[in-house]
Amino acid sequence: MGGFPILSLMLLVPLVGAIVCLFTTAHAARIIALATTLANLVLGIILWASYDIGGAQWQFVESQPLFAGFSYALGIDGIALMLIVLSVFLMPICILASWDGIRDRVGVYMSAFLFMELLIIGVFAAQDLFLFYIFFEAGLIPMYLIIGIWGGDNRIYASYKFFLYTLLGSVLMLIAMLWMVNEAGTSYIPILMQYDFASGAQNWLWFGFFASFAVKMPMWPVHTWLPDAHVQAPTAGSVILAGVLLKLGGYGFIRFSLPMFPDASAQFAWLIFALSMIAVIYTSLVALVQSDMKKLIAYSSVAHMAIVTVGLFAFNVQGLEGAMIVMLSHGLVSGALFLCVGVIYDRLHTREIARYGGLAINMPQYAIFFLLFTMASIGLPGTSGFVGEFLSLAGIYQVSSFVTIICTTGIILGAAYMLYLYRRVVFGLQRNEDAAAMSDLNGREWLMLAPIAAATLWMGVYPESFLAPMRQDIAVLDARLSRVAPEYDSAIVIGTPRPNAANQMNDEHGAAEAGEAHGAAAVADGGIAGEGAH
Amino acid sequence: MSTSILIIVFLPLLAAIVGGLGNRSLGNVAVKAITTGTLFVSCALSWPIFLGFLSGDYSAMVVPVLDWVRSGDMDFDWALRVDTLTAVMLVVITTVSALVHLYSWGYMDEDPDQPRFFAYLSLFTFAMLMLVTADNLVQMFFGWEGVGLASYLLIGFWFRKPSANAAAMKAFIVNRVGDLGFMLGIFGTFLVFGTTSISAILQAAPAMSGASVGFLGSRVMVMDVLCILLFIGAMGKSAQLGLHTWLPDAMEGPTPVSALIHAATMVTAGVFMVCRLSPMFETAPVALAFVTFIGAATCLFAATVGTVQWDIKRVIAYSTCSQLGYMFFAAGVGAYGAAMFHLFTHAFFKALLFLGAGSVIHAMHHEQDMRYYGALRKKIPLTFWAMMAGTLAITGVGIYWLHAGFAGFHSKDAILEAAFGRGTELGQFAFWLGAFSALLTSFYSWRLMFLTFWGKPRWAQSEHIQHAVHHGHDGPDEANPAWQEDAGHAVTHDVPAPGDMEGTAGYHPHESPVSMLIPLAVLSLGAIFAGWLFSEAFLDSAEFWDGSIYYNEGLIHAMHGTPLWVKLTATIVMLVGLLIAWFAYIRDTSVPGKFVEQFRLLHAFLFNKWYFDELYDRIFVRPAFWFGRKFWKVGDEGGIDRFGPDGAAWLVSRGSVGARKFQSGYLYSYALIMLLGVVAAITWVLM
Amino acid sequence: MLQTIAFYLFATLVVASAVMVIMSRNPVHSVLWLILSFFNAAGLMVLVGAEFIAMLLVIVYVGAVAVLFLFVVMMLDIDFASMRAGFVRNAPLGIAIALVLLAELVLGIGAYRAGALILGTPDGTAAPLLFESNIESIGALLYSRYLFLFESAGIILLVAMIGAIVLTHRERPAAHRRAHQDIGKQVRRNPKEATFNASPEIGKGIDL
Amino acid sequence: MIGIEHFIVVSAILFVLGVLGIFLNRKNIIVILMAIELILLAVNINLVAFSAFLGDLTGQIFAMFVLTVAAGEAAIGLAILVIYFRSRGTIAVQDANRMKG
Amino acid sequence: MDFGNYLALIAPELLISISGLVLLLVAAWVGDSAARPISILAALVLGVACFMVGPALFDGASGPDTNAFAGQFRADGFAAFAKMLIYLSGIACLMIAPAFFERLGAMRAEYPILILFSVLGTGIMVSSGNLITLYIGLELNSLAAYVLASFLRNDGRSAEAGLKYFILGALASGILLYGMSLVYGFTGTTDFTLIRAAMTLELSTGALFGLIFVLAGLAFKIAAVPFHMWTPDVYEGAPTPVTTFFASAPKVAAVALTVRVSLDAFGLQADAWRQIVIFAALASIVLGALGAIGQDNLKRLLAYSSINNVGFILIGLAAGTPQGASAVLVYLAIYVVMTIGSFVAILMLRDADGNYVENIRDIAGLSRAKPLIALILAGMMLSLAGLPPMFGFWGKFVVFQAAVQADLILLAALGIAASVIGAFYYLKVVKVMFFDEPAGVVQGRSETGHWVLLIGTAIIVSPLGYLLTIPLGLLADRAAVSLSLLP
Repeated sequence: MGGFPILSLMLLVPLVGAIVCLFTTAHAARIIALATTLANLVLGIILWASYDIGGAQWQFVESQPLFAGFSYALGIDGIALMLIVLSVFLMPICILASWDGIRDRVGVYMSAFLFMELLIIGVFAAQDLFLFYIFFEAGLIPMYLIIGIWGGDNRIYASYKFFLYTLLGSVLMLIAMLWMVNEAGTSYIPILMQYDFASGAQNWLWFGFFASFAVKMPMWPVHTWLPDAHVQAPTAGSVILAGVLLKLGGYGFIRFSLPMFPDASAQFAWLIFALSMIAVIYTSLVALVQSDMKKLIAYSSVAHMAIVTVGLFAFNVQGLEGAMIVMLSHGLVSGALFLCVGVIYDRLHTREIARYGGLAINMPQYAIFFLLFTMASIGLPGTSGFVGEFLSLAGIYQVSSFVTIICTTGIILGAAYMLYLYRRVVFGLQRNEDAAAMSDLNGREWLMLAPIAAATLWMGVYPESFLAPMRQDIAVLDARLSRVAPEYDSAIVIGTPRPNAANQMNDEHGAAEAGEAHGAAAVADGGIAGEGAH
Repeated sequence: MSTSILIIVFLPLLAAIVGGLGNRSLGNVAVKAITTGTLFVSCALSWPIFLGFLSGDYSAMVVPVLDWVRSGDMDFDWALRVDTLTAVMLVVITTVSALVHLYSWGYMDEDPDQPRFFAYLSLFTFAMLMLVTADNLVQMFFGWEGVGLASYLLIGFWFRKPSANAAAMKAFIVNRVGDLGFMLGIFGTFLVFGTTSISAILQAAPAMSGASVGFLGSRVMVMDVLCILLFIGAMGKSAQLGLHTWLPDAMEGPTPVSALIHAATMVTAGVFMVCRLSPMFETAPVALAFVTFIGAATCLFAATVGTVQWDIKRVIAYSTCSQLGYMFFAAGVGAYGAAMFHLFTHAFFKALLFLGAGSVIHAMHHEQDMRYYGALRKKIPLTFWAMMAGTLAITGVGIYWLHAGFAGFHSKDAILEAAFGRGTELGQFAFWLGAFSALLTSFYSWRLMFLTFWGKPRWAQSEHIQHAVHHGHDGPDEANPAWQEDAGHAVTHDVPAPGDMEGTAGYHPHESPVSMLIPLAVLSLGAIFAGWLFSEAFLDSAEFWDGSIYYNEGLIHAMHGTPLWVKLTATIVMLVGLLIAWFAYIRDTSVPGKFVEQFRLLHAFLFNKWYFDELYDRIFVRPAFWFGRKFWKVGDEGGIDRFGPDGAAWLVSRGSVGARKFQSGYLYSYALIMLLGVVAAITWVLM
Repeated sequence: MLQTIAFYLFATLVVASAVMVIMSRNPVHSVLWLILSFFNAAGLMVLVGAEFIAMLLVIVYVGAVAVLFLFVVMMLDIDFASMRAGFVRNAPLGIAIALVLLAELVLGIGAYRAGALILGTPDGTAAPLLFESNIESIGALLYSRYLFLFESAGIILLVAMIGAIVLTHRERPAAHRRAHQDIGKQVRRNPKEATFNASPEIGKGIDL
Repeated sequence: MIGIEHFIVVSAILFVLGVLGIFLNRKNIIVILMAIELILLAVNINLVAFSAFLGDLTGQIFAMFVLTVAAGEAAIGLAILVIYFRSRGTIAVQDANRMKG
Repeated sequence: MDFGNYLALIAPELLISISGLVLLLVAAWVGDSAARPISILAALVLGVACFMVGPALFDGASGPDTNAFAGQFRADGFAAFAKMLIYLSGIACLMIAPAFFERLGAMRAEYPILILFSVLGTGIMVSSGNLITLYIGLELNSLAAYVLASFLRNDGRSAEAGLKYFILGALASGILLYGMSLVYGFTGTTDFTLIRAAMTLELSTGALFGLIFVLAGLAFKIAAVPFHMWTPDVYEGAPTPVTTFFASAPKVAAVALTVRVSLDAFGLQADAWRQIVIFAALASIVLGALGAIGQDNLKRLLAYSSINNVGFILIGLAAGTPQGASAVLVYLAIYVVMTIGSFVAILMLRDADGNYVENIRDIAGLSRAKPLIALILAGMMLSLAGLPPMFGFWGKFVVFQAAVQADLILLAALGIAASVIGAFYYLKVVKVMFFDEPAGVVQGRSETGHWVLLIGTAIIVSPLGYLLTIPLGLLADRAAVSLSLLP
């Protein structure tokens, strides 16, 4: 691709689309939005295809000292690449999901989504600290509008909560950024990623960033905005929120907190672990008792994101790669689950689980998709969810078996709440006439769900496609972290190997030389047995 | 061989996909034909492999399929490993699966969702095959979870039925508890060995037998902890004591499913895993002791519960649970060959029993309660003879001196001998529990036979039968099908006295169609001959196993050297059990009632499955929901939100009200505040 | 000595009348007290030798501002009887704070260092006393160095004038007709037509 | 000669009185305007005194400007007072709180 | 003394005052019917004045050459920067006024003249190099402002606004003057440079008091807590174009003046005032935000918003560095644009009877009735809240950057955290316009001039504004350097 500014183009396309959408009719806006997002998807695929795996760490670099003090610098590594691909992949699906459901001010809606796409890509592609911040922060606005205008009954509360919660988190990051830039003399992220800040300073810088990313992620106990935002947001809003916006937090950790403040990260890993462990148990149990489908899935997102954080702070390759795959997978799967909710919400206009039931009877295709995504969500091997969770947890096991056990209970609880949901919605008898009369998926909904399903399976069966671009970057990060990697409690001490197998029975003496505690009895009994044999 | 193994494994997947997606567009017959056909192809390809290993023509090989995950040092691929152990499992799986597919043609004939059912069955088969051909632990886990999924789907196949859904969920979640252990075990092995490849692990395991590792803050022997973690996985899948609660409930699924998954194949995956990793387990004495203990305890527990159940499938389910216990303690004492052999024979006779039971149920219009059976010997003779073969096999009928008997005779005797011959206290313990369980096995198996096929007809009180009679319909009713009815009958603790009505209520049980009878016949052959044919190879042949399991030469010798009374124990207890059953259910049918009267507490304890479900409900399920609600309402809404965002909002709004009050509109207060500011500033600088 | 007596006299009076300005219930009295206060302040200024400013104070304040006040007080049709000079609710607080301020001012810069007050040293170039007389010196400075400010002050007065007119001037259509102001006619008037000299005898008036 | 501190004290007292006049008064805006004049008077005393003691005329010139501005201020203040009275019919301070909060 | 040079330096002031006088004559002669042409002419005059300060601005003029009248007047880059903003906002206020007053039947020819003189006063303020100049400029501006505030003389609220403004303003200038007198007495001079020199030594208590009083007086002008109390009432009561003016030109002048006084005259005593400024900054941010929440009147809300924004400006001042001064200027520039844009947007909202809409409830659902205005107003609000990608973020950004560079990290952190409270009420406006059901109050068309201003400000406030960051930063840096700061 040489010097072709493909990243800028990917920013430009939705920008143009967004502006055009503002001034067109509803129908035209839909088509323009779809076309724009599809165009960006194509660009994303080109980007992926032309990404040189194993090549330079930063590719498609563009740099222009546009603003005073910082520059318009774009460029991606494998990590950003995958997240960009995820974003552009989900966007057309979001547009499709809003096709019929949004009737009011369609142009503005589509425009908001396209702006969102622009900002998300910008976040992942930004190579300048402040450029990143601008994109990062600006994402709040379209989401605020999406929740506030097209949301549910309690949308005002949810939109405010979403906005102010995340804003409060991220402003502190700005101060940390300012200090860093002042200290390091550059706002260029790749350089900052190699810069060694004094460890005293790292601590509070780390917290500045942590405040932002923990809210975005969201980590317990700053997760409470998420259920509200999800419940109130329109379907596509939830999809993009769960699918991409939550990933900003994880991306932040992996791009900023870990490489820039390795010492502080190591020092506060316990904090992350503690919060994540609480999150897994706590939010999973909360998810179990929800009666609102979206809320349930929202809480499950918190639990899944906790797996991401433990993976990231495991400080080893498996943990990091696992966390990335969990993020990608969760982007697909929770997005798809929200779409699944949206499909029936569009028909019945309620998210109450109790209003549904027996959908497998009248919506068998829907049931299959829903099942697939449910299974992916609970990490069934062969789906994307498994690969990520497995790697993450394998990574963290190398640090602490305790954390692993607690976090792995997530797979039990996850199964419990997701299957409970599935059982109440899809299985059982048809309790309501109107729910029983709902029609199965139409073509548009197929177009939404099928690609995600395919991607989910692809990622589960052959995750190499997704891991390969990130490998080198993760390795670099791992190398940087290796010097501060915490002392792990599950260290092995090699002892003298046992001479015999446990059940070895020494035939010649007719005695069993077992390593068991009660060896004497074994010898005696073995003696008898031996005599019998001869 | 590499081609055929690929075909064996992936053909069922293909069939499942075609059948599942084609579903209604392809039509029932097409889907059934495709899935069954492919399974027979797989089966046909499996036997030559098994025989090849039996004859020593083949040796172990690995067929790579696709890269899977490469993450740093962690590296595992999709690959199919074939060795003796796998070959044994291959024939078991494909044979039983093929037969069950065939059987289902008849059994599920009137079900509206047949394509889905057959697709699920094929999917299950694929997953099970992936499990047994796994070259690394993760792929094994894939198969492990895959069969779990299929099991979930099949148990909940009649998804309109709440109990089926509940059972399906329970199966999945309880299995997940085991999987937690399995996953931790995999993580641990990766940590210790730096690989998940089974062969590499087994090779490196002995060197690690003295190593210790930190685990939950304490230092433990690394191999013990790994093996116990992995075994917890096996406990879940194989329904061992503690994680067994899902298996009886799983009988909510259609009977062919019970035969295939919950008797012959999936539940034995745990045994397979322990055997597969036997060299590793051999480095972990504590873990093996644990395995032995759990196996023996399960064996006894399930057998005791099995003696008092009324549901024909539940009896067999507990029987399965119990037999799995045998396999585990066999493995625990080092007799992996015996464990595998019992697995092998058990697959045939337990599948036979389930399918036979299915045939009975089919004949009795989906009535499963044995209290409403009786005198079916003449009505469905072929089924009766098949069941008889199965019962003879499970109870281990055989003659020691002739070295001939039904399948269970060979395998169960070998296990008991191994336990005794192992010579440890734990081995003795296992032996005695096993022997007592064998007695109980004999008792409940014959009880089942007697209640079902002998005595007088007691059909009249069955709602299912009445339903069939009143609607003049002999099969499952489309309009009001069986799966919509709650199977709950008023539980009475004795055999109902026959004859308020005529006993038959005018119902005429009919023999099952030929598609169901063929599998019964084939499996009967297996139940009769499998032990006799293969005992030599499984039990005594190191060449046969070819290193695929840990072969304990010394133990084999010790087994052969056990005293005669040990060798005869199984036969004796079988006869005792048979006699008691005959006495209680043929000779004097009032005995059970009196027994229950006498030992009400014991009966209730057994009948309620040792109260495991109630216990779990109290300590896991209800607290989970309670905590969930508390965390939600008190934690999130009452705590975090109240003091976090809502609290801040409240504070801000109070502040806002304050600020507005402050702005009183009066000039003098404005002036005063300005003055205040000046004074404050001056005071500040003066200080 | 005399100077000291004069100072204390003026100082006492200026403070006392200032107190009366704010304490009086009748605004007219307040104005009168204000005038007294200004007179005494002018006296204080004379004491330090700023005669011009002192006179200016009398002329501007007493002659213009105070009269303006009186004018407005009279013009506004206010019932002063109903207007009790009530104090505000938190007067004690206000008084306390004011006293604190006073204490700080006095102690901080006044009495605290009485006699040893450190004043800045005037830069000789800033505002030299060019002439003997106060007024001459001021004039010289005002029209040279402070020319710009002087002109600006003129504009301030202009703005004040515009403002006062803009705000208070009301066009009364009726009055307008009755007594139309002809600016041209007014401008055209010359002294010869408008005035004449008369020297009446004592005890006799003039016939107009 | 009288010490400078005496003048400062007088001026401080006047200043504080002026301030007091502003916020102690509840009924009459005119008095507030007069209080402002008191403050300016205090300033002027200060300026003149400093000027004299420093031997620097700047202070007196400053005082002159203050005087000028004070006159203008008084004019505008009274004008505003007049229109306020016209529109409200009162000059009580406590009534001037139509806008608050 | 070279008066020729001096006249060149005060050329903009000369132009404005002479034009003001001429236009006053025209007004007196022609009467109120000439109000509109006079407004246009006045705007032209200010436009020319912009060109006149241009060179000083772009060259970043500094040094003795820029001093006129013995240092009383400084035509340096800093002043030029502020004047440019002042003149531009003056033009804006002249553009929006005629339509407003004509609709109320209160357009007077004196309005543009008063604006001109007020602008003249603000110009003198920012150019002052001497306490007396400062006072003269400030009073010239203030007197005109008092009149302007009560310009709608038949409107009770307008009169009350004027009254409150006047009394509190007079009190504030009394405080300021008292402080000046002390400073004069204890340093012996009124010249900033000399005061600075005199303050190198240990500070006498009197001078310290003087400093505090002077800053307090200036704090009133910039509406910093606790001298902010007049702002909401005056902003609400004054006619909207006048409010716009108050929020822009005098604010710029007062801030610039404060910066000059603090950093130039009192620059060496930064330790004495920094704590107070920090307190005022944080208090302004918090109190401004708190006060704004729950306001129904849009103008009042914007008044609190201006208090809030002043807090951020003071953070830049607290830094006490050239970067800080530069940040303050950048912030001011952006703030002026945002505030003018917001007020213009409000001025464009009228109900069916042609009355101006001020209540926030009346703009409910504005995004349907007037989508473009709603969008722009929303953009202004988000920009005022300092949210990227709006240009308002840049202002906060540079201010916090300066604070962090001056090691005031805690201040920056507190300030930015408090800004979240502010975001709450800005969001409320957005919420009302976009989320609520339409109230159907706003109707009618708007004048072209308003649209021009609105779109112009909107473009600057939009992310396109970032294109200005380099020139703006450059100019602000030069301007800040031209303050005679010691290195």
